[in-house]
Amino acid sequence: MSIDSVSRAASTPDEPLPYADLGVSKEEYERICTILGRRPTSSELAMYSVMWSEHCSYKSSKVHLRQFAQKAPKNERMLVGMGENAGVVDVGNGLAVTFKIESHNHPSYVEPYQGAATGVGGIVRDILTMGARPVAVLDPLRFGPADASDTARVLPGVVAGIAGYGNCLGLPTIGGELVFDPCYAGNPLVNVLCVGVLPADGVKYAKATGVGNIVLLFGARTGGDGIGGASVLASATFDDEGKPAKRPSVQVGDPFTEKLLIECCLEIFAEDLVVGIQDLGAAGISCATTELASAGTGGMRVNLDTVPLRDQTLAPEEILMSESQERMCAVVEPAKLDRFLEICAKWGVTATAIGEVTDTGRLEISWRGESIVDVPPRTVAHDGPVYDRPMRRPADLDALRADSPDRLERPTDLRKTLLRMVSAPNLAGKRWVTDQYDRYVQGNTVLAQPEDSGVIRVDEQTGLGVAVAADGNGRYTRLDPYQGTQLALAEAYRNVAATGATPIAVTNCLNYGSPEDPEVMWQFAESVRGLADGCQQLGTPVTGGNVSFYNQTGTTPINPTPVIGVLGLIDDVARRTPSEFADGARILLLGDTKDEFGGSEWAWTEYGHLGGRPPEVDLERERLLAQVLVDGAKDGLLVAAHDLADGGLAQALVESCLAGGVGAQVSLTGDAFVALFSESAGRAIVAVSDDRFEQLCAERGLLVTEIGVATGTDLNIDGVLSVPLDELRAAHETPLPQLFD
Amino acid sequence: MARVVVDVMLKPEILDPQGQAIVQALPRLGFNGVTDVRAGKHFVLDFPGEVDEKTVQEIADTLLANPVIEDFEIHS
Amino acid sequence: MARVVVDVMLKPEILDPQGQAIVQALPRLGFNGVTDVRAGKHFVLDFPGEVDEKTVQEIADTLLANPVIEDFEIHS
Amino acid sequence: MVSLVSKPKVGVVTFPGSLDDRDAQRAVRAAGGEPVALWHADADLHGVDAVVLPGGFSYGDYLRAGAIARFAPVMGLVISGARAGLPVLGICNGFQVLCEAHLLPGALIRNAGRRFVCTDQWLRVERADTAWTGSYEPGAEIVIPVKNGEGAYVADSHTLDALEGEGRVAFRYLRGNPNGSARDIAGITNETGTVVGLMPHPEHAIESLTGPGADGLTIFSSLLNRLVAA
Ligand SMILES: Nc1ncnc2c1ncn2[C@@H]1O[C@H](COP(=O)(O)OP(=O)(O)O)[C@@H](O)[C@H]1O
Ligand SMILES: [Mg+2]
Repeated sequence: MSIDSVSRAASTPDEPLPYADLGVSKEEYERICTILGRRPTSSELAMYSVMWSEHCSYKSSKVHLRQFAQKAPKNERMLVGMGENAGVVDVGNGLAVTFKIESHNHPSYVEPYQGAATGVGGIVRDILTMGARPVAVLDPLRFGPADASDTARVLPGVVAGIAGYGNCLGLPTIGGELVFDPCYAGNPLVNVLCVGVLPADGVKYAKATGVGNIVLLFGARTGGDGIGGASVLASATFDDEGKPAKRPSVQVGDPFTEKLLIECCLEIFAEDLVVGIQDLGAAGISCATTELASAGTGGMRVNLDTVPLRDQTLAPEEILMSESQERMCAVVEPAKLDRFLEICAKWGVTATAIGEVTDTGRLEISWRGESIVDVPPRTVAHDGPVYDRPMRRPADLDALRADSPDRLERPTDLRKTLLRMVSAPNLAGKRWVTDQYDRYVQGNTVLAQPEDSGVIRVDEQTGLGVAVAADGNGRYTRLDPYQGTQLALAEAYRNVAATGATPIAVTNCLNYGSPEDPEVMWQFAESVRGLADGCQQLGTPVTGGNVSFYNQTGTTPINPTPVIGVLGLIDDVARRTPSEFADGARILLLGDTKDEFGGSEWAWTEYGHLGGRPPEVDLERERLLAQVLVDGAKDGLLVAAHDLADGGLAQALVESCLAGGVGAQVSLTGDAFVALFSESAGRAIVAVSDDRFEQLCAERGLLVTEIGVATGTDLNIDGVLSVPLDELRAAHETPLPQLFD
Repeated sequence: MARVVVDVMLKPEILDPQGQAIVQALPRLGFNGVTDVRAGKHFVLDFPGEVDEKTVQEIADTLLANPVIEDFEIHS
Repeated sequence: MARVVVDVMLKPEILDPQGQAIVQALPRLGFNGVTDVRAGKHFVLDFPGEVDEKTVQEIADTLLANPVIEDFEIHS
Repeated sequence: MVSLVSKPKVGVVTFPGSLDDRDAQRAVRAAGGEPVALWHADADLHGVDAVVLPGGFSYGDYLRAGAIARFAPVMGLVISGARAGLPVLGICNGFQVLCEAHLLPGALIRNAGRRFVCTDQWLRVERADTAWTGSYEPGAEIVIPVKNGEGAYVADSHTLDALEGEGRVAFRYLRGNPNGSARDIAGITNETGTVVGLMPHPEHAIESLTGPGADGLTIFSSLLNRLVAA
């Protein structure tokens, strides 16, 4: 087989290359030819194709995502913003925290266990690359109907994959989501959020600076797995039968190797042995070399023959595109090389010099003595195509909004409604899932699921900690992407505050259908606008995120599903607020309740109805509520707090009673159905032991209503319903085991 | 009674972390000269009467092996 | 190059949850008539030259199988 | 002989893939001891008075949990030390290593439910006179997290009968058996009460801030009380 070298490419300008099969359009191909002044070699085409794919280049989303930076509130804490592997915020005490969400949706549909496992692996390496020790994981998950046979295939595999990988890495899983909706059948959403902690002056960057510095590949060997995954698997629409339209190329994760990589890197960082570092994710070596080079001195020379291979038959194009997991690329000064290699050897990590930094402004890659790549790295990594795609408000949106839930018959027997609601798959207890996750490892988990947010201690001396929550509601976003996205932001923000932490930064994972569908593009643009405006208003900058397009079957997209992650800060984790009621505490409702059922869990569970308008969002009110919750926690005024979201007050009361093992005696004014099941935003319940918190609310102008007291062994709502806790617990906790055991 | 054996192995191009861990451990235990190890699964199925080859094939394909990443072999 | 196979099975008196789960799943998938399933491991070892039977025995006995709960069989 | 001025030194072994090693060190410190990090490749035990084999997935647990770690160089020293009376505690993966190393009988296999389980677990302390349990009340009922995928204790019935007969079951699961362990066994000890292995994680129950309570701390303080008294 002859090598398609640079000189051969120059002398065979008319040789056709299968660019279309690699997902490269004719215009894009011509653009590559213009950049290079000749046709690309097959290796160059491989690199451009993966790097210019939607997944790596954000070509359809870029024009919108800019708003996050443009509208970003000023924030002194932000050490690293969007654009790097993950954003970094200063949390004081010489420490910084980095966090980000990633999706691994399509791979998890094809091979649930490995898809989800490698999803964890990928985001963990992003966090590690920033110089941080990964300290926690959250896993927002969405599947088709709970009783669908394909859900029975996908869900257990996904959960086991996350558990198998995360547990083996020693990362506590402290929260997530579990949502069922027919729109995710064939398009499960597997998003993983990872949090890391690093010294504030220890941020690492993906840059190859310093002529003569050595480029090393370390970690696992390169194999044929996942070839084309980035451009083919990760962004190809599935056909109508729900089978992958293109041949799947599955990656298998090796968490043990990743664990060694983590410890090895942290030791290397501690001794300040790298100039730059980049993880190998989608697009593997193509991505790492071009990104490192273009962010650095500008040039790099790589000898591809030196790459340690698992499969000796790999072609250079395949080596460049391989997505083999558990690999990193570092740039090291020659004087530090020996020590670098010594640490790798200590951890049993294979490390190989594959090239060096140059000042030529070119990335030059050779193979078997021939030059096979000679490109300006920036053109691959950053100057990809940018599309301002056409947008159109969905044709059915007006009809959908006009179909208000007001037409649905409201229940008279609220006891029955309550029991059906708390056992609906979306509201039922999630222990079948979450008991598979190690929540304790590292010994710093202060709160974990089913709490409103996970809380991790980051400084054992002072008790400084962070809280993280991730939320999304595809039904709300379907009805109104702008408002729905702000509701997701508001919910995550509120969840963080409910545990006593001050929200300081935002990450997001935007899961949508095809950007080539103008209606999807409109949903996307509206969501981004909503999030950017919302973050500006709340004063919490977006520090990073991820976009996943092409989540659709045939021409039917999923409900637009932005998942918003919020990071909060808590000075002393001993002051965190749990959600469980304690016997004798008085229960207060914060905020006011309107008759809001559009997109609600009640309309969905009882009638399969999705229509009307989602609840109103008032971010100023959210901000006030959060401040009161945080200040109340700081001053030790709160026994418990729990935010109200899906399923409304009823769900929150049930959860706090079950968590505390105590009943409640509650009396409500007005329409009991609305009071119990409306999903009005900006609300929480708290439990208190004296009246100081009410005074605080009065001072701040936050509406507070005493609704009852935690006591006894029943949930008793005056004149409405009464259910023994045991019955509630059975109704709440048996559905998932019944479905998936 | 009939007994059928189904061996399930990761496809050759798929990474086998377990096999790799074993290969690397062997020299430390003083066993040199093993160049590669692949780890798979071994199922023994008992049938009361005679065995229908096609049924075993189907069982292996749907339940015992994950055809996305694994191959299997049947031995009766 | 020589290839040796080592099959490792839980001893018959040790409960095999994986095998049991498979037996129970089969009828639900429409496969009737499998009375028992035992799940074990299947290792394929490559040696560069010829294989010393005793070495394989030792490898299986010390590393691949835990004699407290498992039996093994070697097939060359 | 432990001097009274210096704190007892408790080694915590880190194998490649160990996860709860730093947690075990923290627990030793909380109980008043001085944790000493031991590396799997170490050729000596740095004069420690006791050793903890922590939880985790040594070598990925890829073959069998603990199977490869058991051959680490440091294990040769731990095994000979244990035979000579050195107190050794194996937690979860460490328990699996102790069984693989034949310092304790039996083995740990895949959970009966075939899933990883992480939950706060009730236990009864069946033996309150080992090196690691001496400060518990006999029969104390405690809560400690379990988190394992291969935590079902198995042994032949002869061995189980012997363990019961000799009173070598140190901890038993109460109010539910999380993994299908034979006779609800959560932890066992050797004949002399110096080597103890258990699946639950006492290092994750040393304070109510980060665990279900502080019931696990007593395991570490039992050891330290014993060492100081010696
Ligand atoms: N897949 C999951 N993994 C881990 N934790 C989860 C998962 N799904 C839900 N949870 C946790 O269960 C609890 C309840 O979830 P949810 O009702 O969505 O919370 P909220 O409405 O407060 O956002 C939360 O603590 C959440 O983090
Ligand atoms: Mg909440």
